[in-house]
Amino acid sequence: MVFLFYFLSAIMVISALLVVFSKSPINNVIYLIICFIAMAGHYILLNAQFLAVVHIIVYTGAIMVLFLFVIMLLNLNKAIIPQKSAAARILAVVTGGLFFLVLIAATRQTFVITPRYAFTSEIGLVANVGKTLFHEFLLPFEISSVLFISAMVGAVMFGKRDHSVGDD
Amino acid sequence: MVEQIPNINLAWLVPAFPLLGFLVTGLANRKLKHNQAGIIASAMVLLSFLVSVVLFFILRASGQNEATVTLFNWISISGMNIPFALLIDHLSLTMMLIVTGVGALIHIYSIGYMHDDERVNSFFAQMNLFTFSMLLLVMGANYLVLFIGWEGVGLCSYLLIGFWFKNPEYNYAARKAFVMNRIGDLGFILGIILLFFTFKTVTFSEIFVQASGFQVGAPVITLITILLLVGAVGKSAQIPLFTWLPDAMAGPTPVSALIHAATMVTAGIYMIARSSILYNLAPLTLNIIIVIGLATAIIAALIGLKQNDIKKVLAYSTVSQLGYMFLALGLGAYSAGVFHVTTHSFFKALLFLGAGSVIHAMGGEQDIRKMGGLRKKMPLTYFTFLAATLAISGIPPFSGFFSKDLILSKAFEHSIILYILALGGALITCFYMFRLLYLVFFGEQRLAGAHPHEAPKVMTIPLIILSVLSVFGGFLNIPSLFNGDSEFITFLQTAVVSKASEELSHSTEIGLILGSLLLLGLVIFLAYRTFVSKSIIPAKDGEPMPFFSKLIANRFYIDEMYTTVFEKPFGYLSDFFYNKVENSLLDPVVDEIGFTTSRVGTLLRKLQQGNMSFYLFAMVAGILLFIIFILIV
Amino acid sequence: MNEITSAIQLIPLQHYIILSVTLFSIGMMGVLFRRNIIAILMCLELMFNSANLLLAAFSAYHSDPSGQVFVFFIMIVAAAEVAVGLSIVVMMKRNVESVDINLLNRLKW
Amino acid sequence: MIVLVILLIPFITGLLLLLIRNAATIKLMALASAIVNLAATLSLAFSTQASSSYSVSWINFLDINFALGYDGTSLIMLSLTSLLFPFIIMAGMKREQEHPGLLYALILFTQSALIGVFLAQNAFLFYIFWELTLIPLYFILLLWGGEGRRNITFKFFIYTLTGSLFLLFGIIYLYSLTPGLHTTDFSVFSQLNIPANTQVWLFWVLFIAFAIKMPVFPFHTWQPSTYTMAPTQGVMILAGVMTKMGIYGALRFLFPIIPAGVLYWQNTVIILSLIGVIYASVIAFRQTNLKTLIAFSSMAHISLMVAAMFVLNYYALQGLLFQVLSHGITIVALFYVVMLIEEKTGTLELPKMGGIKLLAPYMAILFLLIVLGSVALPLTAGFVGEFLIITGLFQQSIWFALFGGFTMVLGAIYMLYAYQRVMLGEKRPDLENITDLKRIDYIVLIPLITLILVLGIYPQPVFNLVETSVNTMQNLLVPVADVLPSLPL
Repeated sequence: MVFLFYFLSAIMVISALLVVFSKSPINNVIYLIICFIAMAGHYILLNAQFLAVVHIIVYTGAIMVLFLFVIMLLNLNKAIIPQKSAAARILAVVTGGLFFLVLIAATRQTFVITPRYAFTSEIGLVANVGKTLFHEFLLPFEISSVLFISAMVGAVMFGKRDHSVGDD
Repeated sequence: MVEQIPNINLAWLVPAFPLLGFLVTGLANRKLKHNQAGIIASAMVLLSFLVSVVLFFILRASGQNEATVTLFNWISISGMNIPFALLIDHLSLTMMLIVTGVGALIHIYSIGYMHDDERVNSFFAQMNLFTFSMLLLVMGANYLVLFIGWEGVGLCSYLLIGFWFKNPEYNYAARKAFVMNRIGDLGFILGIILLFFTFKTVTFSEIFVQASGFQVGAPVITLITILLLVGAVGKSAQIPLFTWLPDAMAGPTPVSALIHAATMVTAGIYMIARSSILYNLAPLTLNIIIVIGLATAIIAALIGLKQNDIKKVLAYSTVSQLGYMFLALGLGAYSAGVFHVTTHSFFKALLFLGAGSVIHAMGGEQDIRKMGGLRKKMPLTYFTFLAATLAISGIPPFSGFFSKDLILSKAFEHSIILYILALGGALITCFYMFRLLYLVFFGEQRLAGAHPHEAPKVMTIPLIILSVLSVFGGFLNIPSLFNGDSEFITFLQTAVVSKASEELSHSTEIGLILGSLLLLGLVIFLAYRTFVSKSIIPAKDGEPMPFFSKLIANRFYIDEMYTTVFEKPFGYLSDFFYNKVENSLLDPVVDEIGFTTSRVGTLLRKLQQGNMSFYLFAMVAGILLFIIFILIV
Repeated sequence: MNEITSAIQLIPLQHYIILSVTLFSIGMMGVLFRRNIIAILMCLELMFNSANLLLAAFSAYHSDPSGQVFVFFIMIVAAAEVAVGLSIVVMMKRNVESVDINLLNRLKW
Repeated sequence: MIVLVILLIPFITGLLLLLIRNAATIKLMALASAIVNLAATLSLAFSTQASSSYSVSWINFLDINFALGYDGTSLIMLSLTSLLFPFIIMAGMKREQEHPGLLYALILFTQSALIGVFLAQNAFLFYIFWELTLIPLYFILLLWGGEGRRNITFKFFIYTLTGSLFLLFGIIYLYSLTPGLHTTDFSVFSQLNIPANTQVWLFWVLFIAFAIKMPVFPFHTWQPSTYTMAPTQGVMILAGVMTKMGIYGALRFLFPIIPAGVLYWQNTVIILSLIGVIYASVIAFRQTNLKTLIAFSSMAHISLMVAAMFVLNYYALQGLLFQVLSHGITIVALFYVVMLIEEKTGTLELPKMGGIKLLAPYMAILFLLIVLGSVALPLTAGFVGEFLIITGLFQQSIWFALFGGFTMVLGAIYMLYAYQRVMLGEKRPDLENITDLKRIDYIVLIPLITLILVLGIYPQPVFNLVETSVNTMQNLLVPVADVLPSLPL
């Protein structure tokens, strides 16, 4: 099982790197989906079943499909955008690496700490999460619906053709 | 404490009358017709004079020497109590009588002299204001009230010199007078403040009582007296602050008579005489006064030799006579100085008024080279002028003889060199005065088309009264030599503490007098030879002259020197400050701070290229730095 | 099930942290690396998920379901963000005929 | 309670004015409000009761009260403000002005804010009112100003604001030093025992705002241009009251709170001020613009007051507070005459003037009287003030007194020069149509001149008014005198 953790982690990291480095948007989406599926595996490992399911549905099912749709609708795959200059790319890699180092350094102190609480397997179950969600976080939950609506309206507004421009 | 003298409170009336006159003539300026303003003004001064006389008798009857009349508390804060008080003692009474007496005569004279001027009402208002200030000056019971009058007369002098304000030169002269006086006043006020800190009061009587606690030559007293002296030098037109007085002749002639001969310019002498107790404690200052006085007397007399403007001659003669008064003060003979003030006010006022008559008669002409032969046309003026000339030259028994002789004999007591120098000055005075007399009244009339005529009565009567005073004024103080008992000096002794000096023996004095008389006669004869027998008329402007004459004629270039050394650099300094310091240094520095901010903004704007990638980099770099900072700290 | 839960306890929490940091850094690098806005948006999703993973891990180790609820909320926000973000991409494609981020250089006034 | 009334009358009237259309009504209402305010202030000044105060809790979590009160110093400043505003308002009467409602509302708002500054009992309130004065004044200058107003007003605003920022920092710093639950009360501030080393730098943090407002050399560069372009009423407020606000602030903040800092910098500031005296006077001599000239003259006088303030002995303080009043009155009268001259000749350039006395003799006389007040002739208010100030300076050093006294000489030089160039000389053909004063001009000028003379002849009431606070203040520096030698001088 421990092996499973490392296996999934390796898949995630590799696919994430491929998301960054492969040029075609379609490939990017596919690698990202692989990454997210591995992420769902991690959730299951953590016994967060509800999350795992939601993750698959929302991310892999909805968001990534949305990406795919957009790419296909706009026919983006053909028009491959030139990459940034070599210097900029090297700089990006260096910055990313630095960021990694710094974050590791920042969290290093926590490595020695061991969790104080007993590990219970039940908390990730739908029942527990649902209870917490609808007791403690009821108001944020409702407000998030407002957020959703406004996001939706916003997306529709953006998506509408701008008549004032009227050139195409 | 001395008991209150009955009726002494009348004293406030003395300055009040001229003030009233000022207010009436000033406020009702437009309403007054013809001579009304002049009559009101003269009446007020005359009333003042009468009150002064009454006060004189009141004081005499009371048997006391002085009385203080406190009107109200002017400044009264902790540790500083300055009442608005008047002091009536023998010195102030003398000065009051001179100011109001001579003042009244000059006011009356002005009725005639200023008759045709369109702003005659303003003139009389200002004259009255002057009289008021001058009375405050001489009556003030403390230095600060004295200072009020001191500045007040300066103001009136400014106004009256620039009375004909259409002429820019007159305005310049007025301003020059005021500013030079102000320079002196600065020293004066600092002296007053130092007095205040030394004695914790500025009231005369209290200071003089305390002064006895100081040793002769105490530094603080020396400093005080020097500072006060600066004020006196400014006001009494002594070297180095004398150049304003000749220029001040721009004013109407009665003004020159009243302010710049009889009263205001003697304020410095009055003040030093008033502070005699302090000056007695400061021998150093006295020596300075001697030097200043003598130098002024001689230099001004020399300049007077070559002046061609009738009023300028008189002006330099005034400066020179003031120098004699200073000499007297410096010798510690304060009463002699005040005595000379008195006689001088008589004969110099007379001279100026006579000159006014002449100018009036000549239709405004002031150049003596263009006059001449007026003796026949204006006999009355001639005789009065002659009397005054004899008086100023020190011919016995005219008043000037007594006062000047007193000073000369004091000088002789002090040192023979002083005596010789002073006598030399007196001889020069005699020469230029007779030069003036001869050029104006003798010979042929040189200005064509002028019809000189005798002035109206309102002008001649003051002349006559003044000439009587000039002639007999000296008898106020007949020295023991002539079996007198020096009444005037004795009278003043209660208020002025002269330095004790041994009397000259009568034989020495007679010798001195005879010697000087001989020399005077010689000088008069010389002047007669030059200007009457040979009818030499002074050279026109611009004609070549010997070096020394030229130097004198140009007043030793002192005016030019002041212009070059002070006035122009002041202007340059002003320009420098404004153009270089203000507009090229200070202001730009401030502006530069603003511009730098905006420039840095422009520079930083370059970073805002709008490139999203760059923004992202910047953001990440920022986060990185932030985390690193947190880790390190 | 129990097997899994017992096994997971063998994995120290810090491994999750390291994993999450790695993913976050890769996402960050991707954002800087790419010019395609869609790719950048995907990298953002990656970063979101690294945070999610960490929250879930802490939640599990602390036995507190709140963490997982937060993940849920983050998903909501991410969905909203993607919806708006992609509509912006559509807008951009329509207006400038490209999804190159370097063309969006008007953000300086 | 009455302090609140004084504060609110101008403010509320100002609000009302915004609703009125008729120009004459607006001016009359503004004047009425100013006169009521004057009456109220005078009732304070001459009341025998204990001082009135007003306090209501305002920002609770910062423990800041809306506390108003006054002492002798405030009272002088209040009297000055209330005294000058009727005249400032009257300066616009019978004159065409654009948007009178807004203008007079702004003027009254300024008054209200100024009064607030003088009444504030804690530093926070003080700061708020301090900044509040700037806003209406900014608009007065910007909207009714003369040539180049946009840049000049901008500079003025930014300059003073920058200074205020330091003040704010200083206030917050002091606030953080207060014990227990922090507070900004002046009474608590003055009890702080700030270490001498801190006071040394804190001095400049606090002083710079006041130095700019007064202004002290070399922080004065905003002043001449601002005065020159400002509308008459604006410049009257600026020169008459605003500069005094700087003095008041310094008296409130520096001496009680950081006496050691003051003592440490005392001579520096005095010397700076005396440089300012000479510098401004010398510059004034060659100015061709009448307003600029008076701006520099005002700077010279203010600098002398600053020197007096930092000498901080009894006479200097008495002189200072007296001079605050006298300078305010004189400068307002001066600017009124300047306005008249500009109206009649259409210019402020001295070379284009001359001979006005022939056409307008009464104006010339009144102008001369004001000029004399300004050059400190005895029996005018200026003399009493400057005499006491110079006395105070003398107590410190004779050199200070000498250089301070130069105002009297230099002032006479440039003021009389200006007077001469405006009024005297021959008639100019292009100035033929000048008329003499109108009734409204007399109504404004005669009381001002009377005040100048009355205060010069009988200054005692003012001395009595400030006696107590002067006595308190003069002792402020005494206890710290021992601390000082430990500082590196």
